[in-house]
Amino acid sequence: MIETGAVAALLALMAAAAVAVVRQRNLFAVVVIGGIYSFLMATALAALDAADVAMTEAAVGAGVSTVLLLGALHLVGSLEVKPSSGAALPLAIVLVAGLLVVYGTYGLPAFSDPQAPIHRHVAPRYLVEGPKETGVPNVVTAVLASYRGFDTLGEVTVVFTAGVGVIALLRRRRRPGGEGRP
Amino acid sequence: MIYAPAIVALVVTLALAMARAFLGPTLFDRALAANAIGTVAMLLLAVLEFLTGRPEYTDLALVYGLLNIVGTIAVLKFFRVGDLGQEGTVEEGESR
Amino acid sequence: MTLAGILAFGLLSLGGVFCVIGAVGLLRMPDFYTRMHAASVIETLGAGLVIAGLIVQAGFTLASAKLVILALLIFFASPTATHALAKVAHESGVEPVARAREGEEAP
Amino acid sequence: MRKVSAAISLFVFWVLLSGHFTPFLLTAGAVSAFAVVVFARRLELVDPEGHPVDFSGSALRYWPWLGVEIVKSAWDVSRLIVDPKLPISPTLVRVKPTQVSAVGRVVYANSITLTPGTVTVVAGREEFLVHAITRAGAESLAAGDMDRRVTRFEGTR
Repeated sequence: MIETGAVAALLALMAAAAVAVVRQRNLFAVVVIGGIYSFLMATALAALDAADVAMTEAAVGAGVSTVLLLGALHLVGSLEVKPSSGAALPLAIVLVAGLLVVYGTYGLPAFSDPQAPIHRHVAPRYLVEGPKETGVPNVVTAVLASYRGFDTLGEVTVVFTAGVGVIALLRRRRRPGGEGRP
Repeated sequence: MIYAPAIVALVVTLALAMARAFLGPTLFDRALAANAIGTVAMLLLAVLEFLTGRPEYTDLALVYGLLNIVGTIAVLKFFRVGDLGQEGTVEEGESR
Repeated sequence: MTLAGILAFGLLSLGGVFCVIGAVGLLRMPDFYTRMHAASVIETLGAGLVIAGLIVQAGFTLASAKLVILALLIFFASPTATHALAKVAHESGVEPVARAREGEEAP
Repeated sequence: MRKVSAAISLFVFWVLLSGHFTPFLLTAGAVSAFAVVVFARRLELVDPEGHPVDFSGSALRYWPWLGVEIVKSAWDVSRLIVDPKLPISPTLVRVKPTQVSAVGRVVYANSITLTPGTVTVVAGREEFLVHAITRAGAESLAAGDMDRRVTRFEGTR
């Protein structure tokens, strides 16, 4: 019960943070509040038993994207200009998209339903045979690094390339700016 | 329920610190509030993990702690180097 | 409830109380520098008591060892972050209300 | 020696985080710890500042005193916060550190910041600029008890 209450409170605080991000004109403040939002999101995910997603959200949402957004701010300046058109059309699009997503969740199996398709296909095999076949105690690690090793290697290559690309983009403007270090 | 008062208190702390993050007025007030929120989120996470009976997942809280520092230092370093138009050199005899 | 349970309950609740006090200070204090002192109440006594309570609850296990590492991380890293904040704020010209006299309301 | 102790600390940390004791995983941990030390050596990170193992003995004597100080001053600051009149008297004060080494000064500056009620704003080589929330806090810091203890901490390795 208390756990459900804590998750509900975290979701309410996240909604407040989202409103604050929309109303805030200073982009520095937006980045800081965005980091807060990610921390709250990660805590809520951990409370919902998704430890690996929580770790990713904390690392990517609060860590990497904060740094990347700050790098982007370096290029574009830190004050948001007033939008040239009204907010009605974007609001309508966001509302429709959100409602579609909510409608989509009705097609999902109930939360932690043991008869859900995802729990009846390969998952039991990973859970039962995984520790024996790979020697890795953590099932998620066993699946990612062993059963889907090549898949993960490809993913890591893509992420690494993206990271190098972003660094190259954000580094570039530094040099003509002055006697900047290489 | 030995965890209930602590969880309620930590959620209230989160809400109050978020009020400071929204009010500002300077960027530093927001960064300070964000830092406090990171610490409190970490504590809340640790307590929630004990509540749900998985105390060995405290590593997650460690990751939060590290990222909290990285985020704060990144914001400050950027503020110093980027906006003020100075390179982040360390003067002799100064702290970093 | 066992004796350890009561002790853990007391430490956790007391830690929560100090966290709330720190957050109230974060809202009440008049300027950035004084707010920093309020935040450090959260990061020292609040965090310390909550982690101590969890350690009592966990007993002598691997989880306690991780909690000790967590506490060490907080105690080493939080002054660094606070000092960085104070230094950059000072350099960018955030003025402290250091001239408030005793008994007089700070602006 | 410092590298060996760094590798052992890293390995212990790894084991604590993993919590599994099969031979394969222990070997993997040992290899990772060794590799990290090798890379850190190439990056010149294993130095007296990065891994100050020489101070372990004096740290054990200094930390309990610091812990008591933290609790006392955190209690004082909490009383200030809940007081309806908010009786604060923020003060900027300059203190002169008497430590010789950079590590000693860092320990002193961090101790000041870690104690609620006082924050090191500028940590220079000759003097620190400290913001204290009450004038009494600034005066007790200027009395120099903490400074003497950190200097003793630094001297007795």
